[in-house]
Amino acid sequence: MTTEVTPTSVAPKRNFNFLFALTLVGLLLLLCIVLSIATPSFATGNNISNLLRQGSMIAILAIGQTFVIITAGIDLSVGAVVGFSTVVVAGLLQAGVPIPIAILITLAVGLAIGCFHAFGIVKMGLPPFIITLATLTSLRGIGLLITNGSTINITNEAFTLFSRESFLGVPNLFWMVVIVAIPAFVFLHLSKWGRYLYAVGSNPEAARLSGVSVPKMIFIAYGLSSMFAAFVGVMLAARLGVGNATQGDGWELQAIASTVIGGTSLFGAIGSVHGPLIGAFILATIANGANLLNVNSFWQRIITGVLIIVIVFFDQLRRRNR
Amino acid sequence: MTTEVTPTSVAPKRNFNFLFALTLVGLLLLLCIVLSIATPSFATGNNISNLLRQGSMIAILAIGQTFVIITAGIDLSVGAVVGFSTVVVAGLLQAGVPIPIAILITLAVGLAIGCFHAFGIVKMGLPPFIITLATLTSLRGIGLLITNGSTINITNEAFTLFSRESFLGVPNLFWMVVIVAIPAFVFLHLSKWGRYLYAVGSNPEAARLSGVSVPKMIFIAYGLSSMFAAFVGVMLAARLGVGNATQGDGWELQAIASTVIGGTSLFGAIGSVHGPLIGAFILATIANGANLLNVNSFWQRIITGVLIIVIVFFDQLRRRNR
Amino acid sequence: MRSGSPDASSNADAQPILELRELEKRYGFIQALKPASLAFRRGEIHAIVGENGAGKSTLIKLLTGVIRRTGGKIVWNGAEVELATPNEAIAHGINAVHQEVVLCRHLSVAANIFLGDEAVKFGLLQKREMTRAAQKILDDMGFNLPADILLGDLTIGQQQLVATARASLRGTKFIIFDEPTAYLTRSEAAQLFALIRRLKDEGVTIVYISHRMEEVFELADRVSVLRDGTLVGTRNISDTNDAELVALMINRSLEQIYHKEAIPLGKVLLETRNLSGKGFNNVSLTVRAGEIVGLYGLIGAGRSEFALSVFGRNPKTAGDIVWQGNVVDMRNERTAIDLGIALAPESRRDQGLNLNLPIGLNINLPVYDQINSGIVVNAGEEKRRADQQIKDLGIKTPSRNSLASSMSGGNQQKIVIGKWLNHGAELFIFDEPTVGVDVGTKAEIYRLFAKLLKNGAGIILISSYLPEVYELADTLHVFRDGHLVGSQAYREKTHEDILAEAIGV
Amino acid sequence: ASAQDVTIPIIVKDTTSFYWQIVLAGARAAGKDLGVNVPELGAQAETDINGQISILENAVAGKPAAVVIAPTEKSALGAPITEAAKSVPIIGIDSSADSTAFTSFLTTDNVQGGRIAAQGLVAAVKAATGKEEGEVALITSVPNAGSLEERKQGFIEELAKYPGIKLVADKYADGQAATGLNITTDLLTANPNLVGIFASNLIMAQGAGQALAENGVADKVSLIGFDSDEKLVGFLKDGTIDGLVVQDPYRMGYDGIKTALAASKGEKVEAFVDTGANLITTANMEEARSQELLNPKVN
Ligand SMILES: Nc1ncnc2c1ncn2[C@@H]1O[C@H](COP(=O)(O)OP(=O)(O)OP(=O)(O)O)[C@@H](O)[C@H]1O
Ligand SMILES: Nc1ncnc2c1ncn2[C@@H]1O[C@H](COP(=O)(O)OP(=O)(O)OP(=O)(O)O)[C@@H](O)[C@H]1O
Ligand SMILES: [Mg+2]
Ligand SMILES: [Mg+2]
Repeated sequence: MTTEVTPTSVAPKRNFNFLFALTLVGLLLLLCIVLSIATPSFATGNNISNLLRQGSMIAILAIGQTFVIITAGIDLSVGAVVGFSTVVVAGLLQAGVPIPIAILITLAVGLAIGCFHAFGIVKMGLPPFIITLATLTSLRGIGLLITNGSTINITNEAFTLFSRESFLGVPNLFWMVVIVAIPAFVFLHLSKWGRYLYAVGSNPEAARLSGVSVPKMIFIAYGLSSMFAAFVGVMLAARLGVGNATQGDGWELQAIASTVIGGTSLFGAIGSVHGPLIGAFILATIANGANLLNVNSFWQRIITGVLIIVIVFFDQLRRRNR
Repeated sequence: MTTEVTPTSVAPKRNFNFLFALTLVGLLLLLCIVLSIATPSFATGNNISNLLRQGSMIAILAIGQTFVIITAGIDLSVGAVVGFSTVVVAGLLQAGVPIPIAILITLAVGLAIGCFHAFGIVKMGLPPFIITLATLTSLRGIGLLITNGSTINITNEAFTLFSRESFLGVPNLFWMVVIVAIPAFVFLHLSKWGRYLYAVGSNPEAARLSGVSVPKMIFIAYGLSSMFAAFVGVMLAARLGVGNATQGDGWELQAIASTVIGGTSLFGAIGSVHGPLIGAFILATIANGANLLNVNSFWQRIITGVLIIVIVFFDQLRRRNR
Repeated sequence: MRSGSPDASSNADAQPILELRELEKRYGFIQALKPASLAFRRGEIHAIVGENGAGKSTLIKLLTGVIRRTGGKIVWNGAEVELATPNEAIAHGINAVHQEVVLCRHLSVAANIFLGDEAVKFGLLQKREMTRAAQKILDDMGFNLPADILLGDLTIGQQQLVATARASLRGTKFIIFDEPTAYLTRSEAAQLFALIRRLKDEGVTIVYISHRMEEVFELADRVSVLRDGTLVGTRNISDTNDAELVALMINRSLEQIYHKEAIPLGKVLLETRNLSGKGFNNVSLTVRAGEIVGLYGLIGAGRSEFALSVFGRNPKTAGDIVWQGNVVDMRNERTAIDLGIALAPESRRDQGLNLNLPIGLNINLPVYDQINSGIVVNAGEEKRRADQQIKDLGIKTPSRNSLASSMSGGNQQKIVIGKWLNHGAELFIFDEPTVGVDVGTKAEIYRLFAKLLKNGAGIILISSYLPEVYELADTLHVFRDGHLVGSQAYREKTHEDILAEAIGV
Repeated sequence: ASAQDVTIPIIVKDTTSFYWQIVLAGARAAGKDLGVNVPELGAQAETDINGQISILENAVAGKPAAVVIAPTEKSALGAPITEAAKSVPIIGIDSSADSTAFTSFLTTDNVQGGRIAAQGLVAAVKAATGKEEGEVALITSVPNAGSLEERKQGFIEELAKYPGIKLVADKYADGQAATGLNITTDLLTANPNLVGIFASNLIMAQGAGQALAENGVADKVSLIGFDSDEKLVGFLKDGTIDGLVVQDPYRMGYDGIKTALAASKGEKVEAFVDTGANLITTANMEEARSQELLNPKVN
């Protein structure tokens, strides 16, 4: 028997993942090209800036969500955490807390919420769906209670100005995506922690037998997801100039949809950082394009649904044929 | 080697499932007892009727959702199907179609939507999350387009009266739950189709190699879920006396929550008909009790979240200790 | 009963590397392992044998920190240890190749080999280094596997080899193999044995679990026997023999394992004409009523793919399937089942079982069409049929309602077989039917084969265990690289001839 | 029964909205002043008709002296209100319903509010560009919310009276300020000649105002909002928003409870009261009445 390695006909997944991301980028580009032709205002610098701003928040949520979904979990609370965080940061700023400290406290609150989720899952044995749904419900209540159903007006100009400005011609909000995505990429794809996340999602028993602390990875995944959501809350508060507990309603579904469009499997262990990013911007581009083309709002919903099917379908085709 | 089956004292799963349902019933009863003591109006016939009415729609959605979840899928579209169906049935009734035919057509529309989901999953290889999310988005658009964003008023008195009346002292709406739940129970727990559903959810490959037609079961599960949602749409149209495409918003989450509270696993192959039923009525009782106790609506959310955690936690405990 | 003499071997006075004192494990009311005391000597190969469900895997899981003991002590190198977590076991240099592959399908082979022990530089994974290192390890062990492929793309046998490579890397002092050859063919097994001997030479203590007696006698220095959770004896391999071990295991003697009757061959049931599909090419063979057609070959030779195509699971790309004289379009599994073909697939976890469902449901899954009264399933018949198979195959379970996942490996395999015996068919395709099945039950299954044949059925028996196909098959076909390279009638050639054909030397 | 035992629940459309919190604040104050126990109830979204019906049923089951309700949907709430009115007097506030069983009604005419918004927008456009012409847009928070549809109706009807003004976009959002913001920025991109926007509720006005500020076009594009809070008042002050149509929610809540108490005692009450809608602009915002409307005492 020969001991050399015979090359097999099975294509290595690594390359394939890369190609897969390319397809999605291709679909996004195609969308952009069609829109550039259909409407003159699409390909203007101003609109691209708007587009980048519009997609950035869901994109960051989607990245956090991806960590959780890779562990075969789900985080329904992110929208509520966004809303709650706008209240926290707005309240702190109005109380005169300096911006950096207000932001840090808000992120810490987010982290704490995520740790609570992980605690519920790991220690109390609750399904992720339930514990995050419960937080979703409760957090909105707490936020509404704090604000008494109204909005907290942020009078700190420096804070709100940030969301409007650009750096090197790119909106600050999009830079936030870059700032989050790069470490997220390193974490998920280049560090051993990322590998452990996949292992936990793929086969928690195998991960445990390999000495991976499954609870720790669950804490990391949910902690990051909620912290990213808190970060988005800060961005949203800056963009809207208010804190309001009902904001971010339904964003969890948008984030999960971006994640799944980006090729993440809800059964865990499959997913990337770039996929959800592209997924989020595909959704943002569809909305932007529909607005620019002044599509009737009702038709806009129908078209969004159809496009989601079409895009994911072509992706599936591509994946199957490799 | 002994060939006889050695009887052991380990409780067979069947009984255990029964016990599990008992616990949930126990929790529901506990909730009711606490509320009866806390507020005199809870245990009145009138209020119990209200409670039965209020829980009935989510209960039926939850049963349909259970079929889908047992196959390890998810149906996010049910809320939208409910809203869309109110429009369909209202439109038909206003066009002078007799009640039974209007209802049958609406149910058929529901079935068709479900089959479309199954088609997307089986033939197009789309994740259930994506195809049902897409329908959710599109259906609301179509419903709004049909009604031009307004409401269709149902002038057929016989139709609307039905939802307010009772039979043998029990509200008609709750009888609908009975009418749905009994065949659903027979289907899931007593017929071969139920067995096949579990098999598909547990290991589709093994089911397939045992001669189970996996695609057929997927069609059945999603078809039933959407048809149940259409049925709920008819009930809602009767209760509201209008057709309105935005109704039922967020009901998918409530249905899924009821299902999960009722012991269904989102990873498939675990679930029952009675569990989700009880889950739905637990949620309805919490809302009803909070209203009766005049709990501030913000506190109501907080308490609902906490109670969901507590209830599922005790369930988990019970399950683990068997 | 305990192995009496402290014993004859030369390093008798040496301190044992690992000692169990009244070690025990309960699952609720099930006592999977009754208090057992045993000492493993430094550098020995210690085999453990026993029936399905005897507690072998349980013992191994206790030693590797997978599950926690419910009583007793473990002494490692003279000091009492907890072994409460896998980490602790790894830290001592204890590792195992478990019976069921416990690896991550979504990660590459290299990632699995280094999982938990990644090479990191500046916080970044050294993926290329690890792939290279993993490839070298695999090559050194003589395993013909690429390190950069996803684990899920490998067959179970190949996955088992990856698990072996992984364990050898961590078990620097003590390695346990739980039925490592179940899915391996002779040549891969030979490589594994070479590896085990090399490890022994390096001073590693080996525990070897197998249902194949000849492997035990080929490898082991000593052997311990478990029966019903009780350690019934330990023997020096030189002081014992096949018959004694089997008698210890099943508490009675077994005259004959391979049950073969002369059954007259009947009509041709199945004929494949130049059948091609994914993984196999141009395969022509026939199966007659009363005949066992054996398919032998190395891992990945294409036998399973062939079977799946015949069963309608995978489409053929060319050729014909002829069923009782008629060319049939094998559209899907249902078509095959309705024609009277049954397939017990090779991977019980992936293809054979619905693990988180009750045994009874698993056994009856193919027959629910037949046992309805009206619209509901006939519950009495459902119970009767499940209990029948549990009894016939000696499936060791408290109840038909127990989940398949709580069964020992061999008992799970029996469920896969029982499912199709329950259904009945004219042609049975058994793909690795006796993987992980104990000797007593194997004999039972072979006897059941004879019964099926007498009733006019035909059998395609795919096995990587040469003695099995060699002894049982009326006609033996050898697959290599997806082609039929040799066919012979019953016992025309020797083991060596057949092996040579399969390897292609 | 002593006054303390008297319970009069108030059921609003959406407890999470600031507007309804002001209504509740008014009701709360009335409860304190009159010694009435006032449970504050309401659905969690304006579109949740079924939720409101359930709440009404539950409230009636508690045998209150009277019920004050703001029906979310005209026809759907009709029958349940008629049903409830069999056992208790029902006082309607804010919006109407298809029922003749109301003992009294205190409403603002949302259609009228929409008309006022249209007039305000045209005036603002004229002030900015000197002419009564140009392209305008409408942003509605969610489809199918009764009061928003009425505002839209009034706005479009009134706009038709100005031939120079063209409604180029009529958009629905999803109730989120960020969506309102995104829609507005896209409207500005797609319609460079846009001169005015009507954002027909609080949240949309916040989003639209923020978009004008973000794109620096507050001078060029006039914006009219509906309802008010601190944020919008700030926008009004700095000119981002040109006018706010405000109702008197506080009074609606206060008078609703007051009327209900009277009705429960069998006193004669006025069958219909219009609490009015007013346009507050940067110019008149400092007037005392404006200040009262803009800064209701919530607590
Ligand atoms: N998780 C579990 N829950 C309950 N019982 C279990 C569980 N795991 C194993 N058992 C029981 O413990 C007993 C011993 O099982 P074990 O897996 O050790 O057998 P084994 O000797 O390895 O058998 P095989 O040769 O079939 O692999 C069996 O009766 C089995 O059903
Ligand atoms: N999922 C897969 N993707 C790609 N190739 C595969 C896959 N599964 C099997 N193969 C390839 O198909 C060929 C035939 O495999 P098959 O499982 O039929 O072999 P076999 O003779 O039954 O061996 P084994 O004893 O491993 O089951 C092999 O080359 C194998 O690598
Ligand atoms: Mg075992
Ligand atoms: Mg095989």
